[in-house]
Amino acid sequence: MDSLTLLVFLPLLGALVVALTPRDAIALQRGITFTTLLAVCLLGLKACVGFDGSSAACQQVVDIPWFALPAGGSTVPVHFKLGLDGLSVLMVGLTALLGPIVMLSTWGHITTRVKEYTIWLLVMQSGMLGVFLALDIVLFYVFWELTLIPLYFMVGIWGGERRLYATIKFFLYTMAGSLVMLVGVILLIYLLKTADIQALTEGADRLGLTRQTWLFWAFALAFLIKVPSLPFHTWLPDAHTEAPTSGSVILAGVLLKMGTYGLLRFCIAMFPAAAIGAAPLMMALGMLGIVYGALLAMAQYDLKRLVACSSVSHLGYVLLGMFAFTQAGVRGSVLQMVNHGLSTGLLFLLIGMIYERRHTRMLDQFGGLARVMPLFALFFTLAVLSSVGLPGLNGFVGEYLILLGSFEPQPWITSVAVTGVIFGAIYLLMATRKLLYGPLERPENKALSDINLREVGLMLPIVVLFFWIGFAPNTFLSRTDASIDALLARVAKARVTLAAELPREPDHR
Amino acid sequence: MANLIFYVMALVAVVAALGVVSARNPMMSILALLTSFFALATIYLLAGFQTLAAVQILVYAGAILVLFLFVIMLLNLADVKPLARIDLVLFHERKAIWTMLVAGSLLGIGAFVALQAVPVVAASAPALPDQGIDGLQALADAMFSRYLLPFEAVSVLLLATAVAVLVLAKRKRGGAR
Amino acid sequence: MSVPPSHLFVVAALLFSIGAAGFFLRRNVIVVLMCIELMLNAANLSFLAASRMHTLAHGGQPDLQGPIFALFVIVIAAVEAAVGLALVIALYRNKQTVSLDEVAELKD
Amino acid sequence: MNPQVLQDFLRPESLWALAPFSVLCLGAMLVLLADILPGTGVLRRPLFLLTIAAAIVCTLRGFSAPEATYLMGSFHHSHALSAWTLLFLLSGLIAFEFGQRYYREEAAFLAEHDVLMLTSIAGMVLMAGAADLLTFFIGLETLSVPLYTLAAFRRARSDSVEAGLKYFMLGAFAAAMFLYGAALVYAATGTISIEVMRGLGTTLGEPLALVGFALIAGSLFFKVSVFPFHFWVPDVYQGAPTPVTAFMATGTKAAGFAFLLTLMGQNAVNGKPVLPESAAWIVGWIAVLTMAAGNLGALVQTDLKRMLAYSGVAHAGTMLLAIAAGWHDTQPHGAQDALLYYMAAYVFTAGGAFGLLAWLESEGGAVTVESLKGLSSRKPLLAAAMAVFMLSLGGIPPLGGFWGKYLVFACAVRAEMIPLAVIGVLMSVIALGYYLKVIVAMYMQPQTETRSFALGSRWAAAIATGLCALIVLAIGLMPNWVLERLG
Amino acid sequence: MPPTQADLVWMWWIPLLPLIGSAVCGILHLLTLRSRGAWAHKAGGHGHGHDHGHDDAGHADHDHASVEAGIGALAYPVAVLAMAVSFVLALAAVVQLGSLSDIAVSIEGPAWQWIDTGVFPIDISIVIDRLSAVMVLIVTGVGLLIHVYAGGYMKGDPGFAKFFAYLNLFVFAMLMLVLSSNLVGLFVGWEGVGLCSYLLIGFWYEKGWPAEAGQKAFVMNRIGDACFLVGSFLLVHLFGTLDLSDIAGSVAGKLSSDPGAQFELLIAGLCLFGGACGKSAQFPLFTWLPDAMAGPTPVSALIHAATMVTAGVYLLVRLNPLFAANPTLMFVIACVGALTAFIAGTTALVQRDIKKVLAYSTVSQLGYMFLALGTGAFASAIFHLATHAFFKALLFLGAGSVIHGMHHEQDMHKMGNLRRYMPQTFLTFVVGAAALSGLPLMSGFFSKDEILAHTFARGGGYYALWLIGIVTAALTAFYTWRMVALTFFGPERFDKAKFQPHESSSLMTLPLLVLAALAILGGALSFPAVFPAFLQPEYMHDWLRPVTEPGVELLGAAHPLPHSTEWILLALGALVALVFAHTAFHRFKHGPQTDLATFERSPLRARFLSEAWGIDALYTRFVVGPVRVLGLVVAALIDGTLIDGFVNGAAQAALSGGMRLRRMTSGSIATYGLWMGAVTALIAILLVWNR
Repeated sequence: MDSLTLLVFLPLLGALVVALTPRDAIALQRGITFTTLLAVCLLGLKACVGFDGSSAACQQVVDIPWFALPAGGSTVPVHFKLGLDGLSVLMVGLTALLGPIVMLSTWGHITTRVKEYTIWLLVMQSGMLGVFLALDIVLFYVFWELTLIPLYFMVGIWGGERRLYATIKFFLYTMAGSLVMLVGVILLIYLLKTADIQALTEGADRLGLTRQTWLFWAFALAFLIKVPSLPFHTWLPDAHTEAPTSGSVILAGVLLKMGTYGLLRFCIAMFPAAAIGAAPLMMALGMLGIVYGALLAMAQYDLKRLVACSSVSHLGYVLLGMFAFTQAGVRGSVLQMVNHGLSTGLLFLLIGMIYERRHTRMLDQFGGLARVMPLFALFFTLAVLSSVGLPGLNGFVGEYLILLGSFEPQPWITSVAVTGVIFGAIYLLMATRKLLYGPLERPENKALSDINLREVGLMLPIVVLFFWIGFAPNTFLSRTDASIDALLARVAKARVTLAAELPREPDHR
Repeated sequence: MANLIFYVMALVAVVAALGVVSARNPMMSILALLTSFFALATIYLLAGFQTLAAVQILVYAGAILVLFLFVIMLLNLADVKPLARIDLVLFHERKAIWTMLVAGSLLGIGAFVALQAVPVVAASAPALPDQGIDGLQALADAMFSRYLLPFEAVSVLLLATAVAVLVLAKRKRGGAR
Repeated sequence: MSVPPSHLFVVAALLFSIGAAGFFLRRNVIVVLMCIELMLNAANLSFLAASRMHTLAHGGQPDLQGPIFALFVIVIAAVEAAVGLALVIALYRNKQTVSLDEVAELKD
Repeated sequence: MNPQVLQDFLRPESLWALAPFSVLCLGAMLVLLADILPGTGVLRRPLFLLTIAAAIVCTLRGFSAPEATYLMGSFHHSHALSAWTLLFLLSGLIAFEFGQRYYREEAAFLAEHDVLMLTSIAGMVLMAGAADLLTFFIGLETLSVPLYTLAAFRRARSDSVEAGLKYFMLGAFAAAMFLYGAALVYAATGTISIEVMRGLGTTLGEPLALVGFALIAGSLFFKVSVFPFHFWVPDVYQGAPTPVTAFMATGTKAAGFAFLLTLMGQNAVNGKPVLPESAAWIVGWIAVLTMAAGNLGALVQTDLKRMLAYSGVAHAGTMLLAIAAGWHDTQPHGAQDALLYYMAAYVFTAGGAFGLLAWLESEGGAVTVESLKGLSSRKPLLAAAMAVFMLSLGGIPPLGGFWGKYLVFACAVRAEMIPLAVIGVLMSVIALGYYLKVIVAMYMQPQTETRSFALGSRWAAAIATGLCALIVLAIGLMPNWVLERLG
Repeated sequence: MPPTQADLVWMWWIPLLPLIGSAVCGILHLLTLRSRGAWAHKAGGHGHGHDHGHDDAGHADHDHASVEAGIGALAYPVAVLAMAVSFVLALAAVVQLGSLSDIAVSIEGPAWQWIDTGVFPIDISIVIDRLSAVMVLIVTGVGLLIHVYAGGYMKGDPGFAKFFAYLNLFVFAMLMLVLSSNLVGLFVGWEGVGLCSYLLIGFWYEKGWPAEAGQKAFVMNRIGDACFLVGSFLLVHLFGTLDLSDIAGSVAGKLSSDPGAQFELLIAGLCLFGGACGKSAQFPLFTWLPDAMAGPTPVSALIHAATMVTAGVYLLVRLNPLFAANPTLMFVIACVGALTAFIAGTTALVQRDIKKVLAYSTVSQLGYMFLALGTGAFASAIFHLATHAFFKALLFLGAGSVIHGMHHEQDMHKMGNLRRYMPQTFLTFVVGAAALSGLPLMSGFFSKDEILAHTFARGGGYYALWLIGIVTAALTAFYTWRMVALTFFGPERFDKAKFQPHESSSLMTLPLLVLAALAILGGALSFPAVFPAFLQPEYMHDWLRPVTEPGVELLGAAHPLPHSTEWILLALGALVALVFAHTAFHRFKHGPQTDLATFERSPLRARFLSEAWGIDALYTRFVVGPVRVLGLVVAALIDGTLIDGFVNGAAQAALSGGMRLRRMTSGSIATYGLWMGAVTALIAILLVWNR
């Protein structure tokens, strides 16, 4: 069994094994899950290391015929087709990496119904890997929706007080988007008579501008909701706030990236002509997201909610960069996806740790923790600095590339977006101050114990990556170069054709 | 002459039908229904369907209506408290107004298409065969060739009906096994 | 007779709509059943009218589809009457009534 | 009778074509016999199963039989017919299995119950295979009369009887409409054979025929429970014994759609719907309205049976969308494939769900969302199965329901009915709203009612539930298992 | 011949050593944490919080000697060593640079390819030319002294090792800032120093307000940084490169090639200038600097006097052609500088906190530097930067020594007559004061007068600026000597019973002496042009000519003043300084009565002055408040009510729709039948209709 297939199915296998364990063999379940995720992590990293960034082609492709769908006279074969390319490689790496970390973090906060939880965790993992690896649009869609259910249960069962509202809102919100996308998928398959993503990407040129635009928006809606971009973001704070720590980490770390990844993989790569038209609007959305999210975050008192709102702001950067259609912009946004995953993920882990000790996240309950939890303070500060984009840490590289890249096409929008740098500093440092600094007054805070070895251990890899990406981003950028160049080449080509003369609407009846 | 009888009978049938709907006492309804069936049978006869006319009398009047009568007697509903006068019903219930609308529109549609679509056959039309359209011979032939399947199916249906009525109406089965 | 076939259809339409009206209006289950019988008869009448029409159109060549169908309809009418009345009995056993107003307990 | 008719009747292929129907009728009589003859009562269940099995075998054999019209154009055998027949049989089987040990005081009438079930299935076969209006009508009645009875099967309970009466009254009304319509169509076209009608072309555009078809459509819409012909559904489903409900929800609907396909959709004979194109959008909008009515209605239900009833209405709407697409679909019998798959998934999903309800409520009273709270901790497997059914009904991949939805909306897209498709998918968002409500109750809320579902030793039900869930998952993962049987 | 990059690898050690030192100190700090933790628990157990940094220090002193005796103390030697070596290396580099024949050349170490933007690679490469040479020497030299001093000042603080980790990290960042050869590298250092200042200002975070001050500093800097970013993007857009020397070199060409670029250049210049304003605490972004005094005094000396705050000056000099290209921009810069100098000067008059006085004076001196930049006297700006680094560091350290001796008392009204208790501090402090107030022949005297002379020479609108400059000089002299008098003369105004002020350890006084020497002799870097040639007048100008040349050319050099005028200006400067220094000293040498009198006579004016013209208040009212309100509005109204209202509203609508449908399901057969009949009829009609 080749590595990618294994990558997708190993977690499911683990889930099956866990399902067979007795209900209360908690240690066993945790052990199995952790080892599985660790194995997946190693496999995934191996695949990413083995990836050759110099070619835009999909690599390590798995292609197994699955079934055939009727599509107007002919039938369209649907394949179980997986592969890595420059757009997905970093995401796969990130997902694989976060798996065991998340599992380690659950030791602290998942104590009831562990069996179900670990099962969902494993299913989640294969769903997410599948989304990033799928090279068949139907397969992609299946995985895309498959990822909803585990999180739905995670939030709904192990979440906070308003978990039901949050989880149903999250599910329906995203579902509405995905279903519109489903119509798009159907139409696309019907028009182009293929479900293979690469073939679709080449074939999509044949569609006229009008059709491209419709399809673009059908897909974009789903992805914008997932990202989430203004004005579809309101599910995120609720979901984040109510989700258990590991849920939030997965949500911030990977799930949101599915949206941005989808925008790259489908909206831009398949419908470049439409994307060019939509670019200013999208960049404006990104800019608004940056500022709006920051303002939102400023008004929060719940630490977790604050970080959740900050996600809206950070993903605004990604949106901004990828629709700049410049080398720097797209590279930046691809890298920024990873950065956000790491830094926000770490923040959520830390918030989880403090919540486990103190059972509150209200900022006014804290202060002066740096005195009693110096290690915690260290990690928290690192996470904050990385997400305010301090040079030398990962955040800076992404943000700088994005802004640099998007200034050329949209100087004004970008100039406004730059203010995000200020706002980010405001709310994150405010949170840091209220949490770590100031007098240590409350007795319950004085009794707090610093983070233990397990917690340090699970955070270390992330911190290492902070510095690695901060100092040697090329290790990661070089993996994405070729694919991004190919993508931009498509856009450029579309620009030329648009400039020349809009192609006549081909008749598809 | 025949035409006159037809129109008279048609009138009788319709009036009787109205009677069925409007009679307060179910017994009256049954009698009205009987009348209208007889009238219809006559019309069938005039239109050239002897067999059908016969069956109409035998089955409908002879079997079905008796069944109704039987049930009414069984449940001695003959003296069931009379329902409110129809006219009152008509003007006091919103349902009644809707009824008029819907039934009226159905009638309208039916009549419209009938008058507008059906070709008027001249009086000098070829005469119908003396034994009528539905000669028994022909009917039987058709029944046992072209319509064999429905015929067989009906037998199954009747079986099912028997069982159904048994299940529904039987008092209590002695000694469940 | 030389009545234009359309007139038979009109009569059928009248019977059908009267039956329908009864179905909508009447509360006594048995009477409603009778109304259904009326509608079935309307159907029968139009079958025969159609058959007669086609026969005339084909120069006296009998068109048997109508009568056959009508025949089956009569059978079915019997069936329905039987089942219906059986249900009425069952209803009466449960509720000592045959008024449809009592048959509206299942609802939102 | 004249010999060549007999010959025609005894031709092997015609015998094979009719085999499932004949087997069912035969089985019905045998069961009845076993009930009457002293001491053979124990044979009831084996006989039933045997009949179904035999019928299934014949049906599978029928897949390979040539597509043709038999018995002088009264019965049309086709590949699709075999598929439909298979569905009818399976839905009957599921209902039967869940019916085991369900009835208490009516236990004496179980033999009759089985007879009625078999005849009803036979009626479905006849409906689906009917090549002329008469055969169809007989089939319709053969299907309905037993169902009326089964709905009222628990004669001692007023709600059951009311359900039966309601179903019967409206059914009879629909039948009358059908007959009147058939008469008008016959008057307009001079034939009752659907194949002949297809050949007629313009004649079908005449008002007489149109009105006739409208009336026929009305009666069919009643059978498949489409807005606003659906009001009986929640009431009857609620009142009827739950296994019967399962049967009605799946089998009857399938039969209705099978004939709708023959009438409106493209079907195997030749790709033209009988109705004019102008019907397409009317049907389409009715479909959308149905989805709305069903989903919104279900959203406010607390009794699970009623909720599922409404959801069934919604699903009927979705399927009707495929019918509406039939006029412009560029895929030869695309609607048929879509509906067959949809139904295949639905038979197991809804069948399983209703069956599960039958199982739960046979212990104590109606099953409400409230009573399900905390089920996952008490009966994890049961809850899991229910969750699978709910998600499949909601059309979440990789469960069977999803592909059904996909195929149906694909029909709409191919027919350029994209607005309808979009409204449709948004409707299914609402649908998820109440499917999730069930899951939320089972998994995310603590138990509130003291009712303990002491589920006796009902192996039949347990196995049926498990199989349904597994099949739903399987045909979701491997849709080709079904798809390949269709084309 | 210039050396190749290969054999200049050692140059990297200049910035890297502090980085390594910082890392080592950091590790040492982590190692001390265990004892810290235990101690914190004990404290928690006791239930009495430790609200003041120095209290901690106190506690640490007696009940936790272990902390400082422990490995934490090793941080000091490590850090100092790192500084010392990198200072030596810097010297070596500068010597090598000076030895090169061609004055234009710079020596550049090998580059590290950092980010590949796909269009052009962004390298981290260090280059030493004559400008960065000056900066490097100041940073490492003064830095070294301050490190030495800090060893004494921070003695016994629980965060001893952490402090040096931060301090070294800062030096690293500062060196990257001045050594980097391109804008991004510069920005890295730029942000890095910002971070370190944030961390160091908030070093005693438990007091609360230091943390807030740090946050304020960081955010204010960030505002500048945002401008910086936009500016740098514009430069990329204009020149397609980020290399500083390339940009500086190609401005003139760009102007001649397309005049249209004029506007974009102006915007870019403004943006970068904005960045500089943030960093160098210019009007209106200077309000963070006084608050930054919350940090330990060595930090104030190093970061907020000698080095970081001068980064803005460095940037402007580095890219001087960009600004020189537009006279208006230059004048704006000059005005901002003058205004800042004046406002800060007036504010310093009434401060009671000794460090606040110094802080405002720093702002004011930075204003001078920007004034110089505005007049195109880039070399003079650097000259003043250097001398200021010397004497202001000296003053801060002196003040630190005083505060240390006074057990963290900073209010001058509570001091007095300290010269008896801490003579060395007194002497050195007076030297620093003399230099600051520009008493003749002190370093400050020459640098300040050079600036004023250049301003005067520009003529036109610059005359007004010159006037402001001279007035500010007067103010400077006044507040400086007020400070000296209040601190070291007059009656003791503290309770001798409680404690005896004591001279600081030699560890702290030694750097004072060195700096004092520099403060006196610093003027030698660039005597006025009128001085005899053997003194090498305007040496700094000649040294920096290769860097400043292009800007000066673009702007056009001011016509040199006649010697007579020069002499007059010099004399005027000296006179003003002496007169006001004298008045101030005599008014305050008997105590703060005059202060109090002023406050009583016109409290409003006093408050207006002491709060820096209420600019901070304006911010609070018109920027901070509104932003916060906006945040709340967005969260509550737009997000909570509008968007979520819509979302939840949809759900509600669905529910109520369902409720409406409920009523249709009445359960009555007849109604159901009616529906069926009606719709069937409707379908029929529709079908017939559009047939």
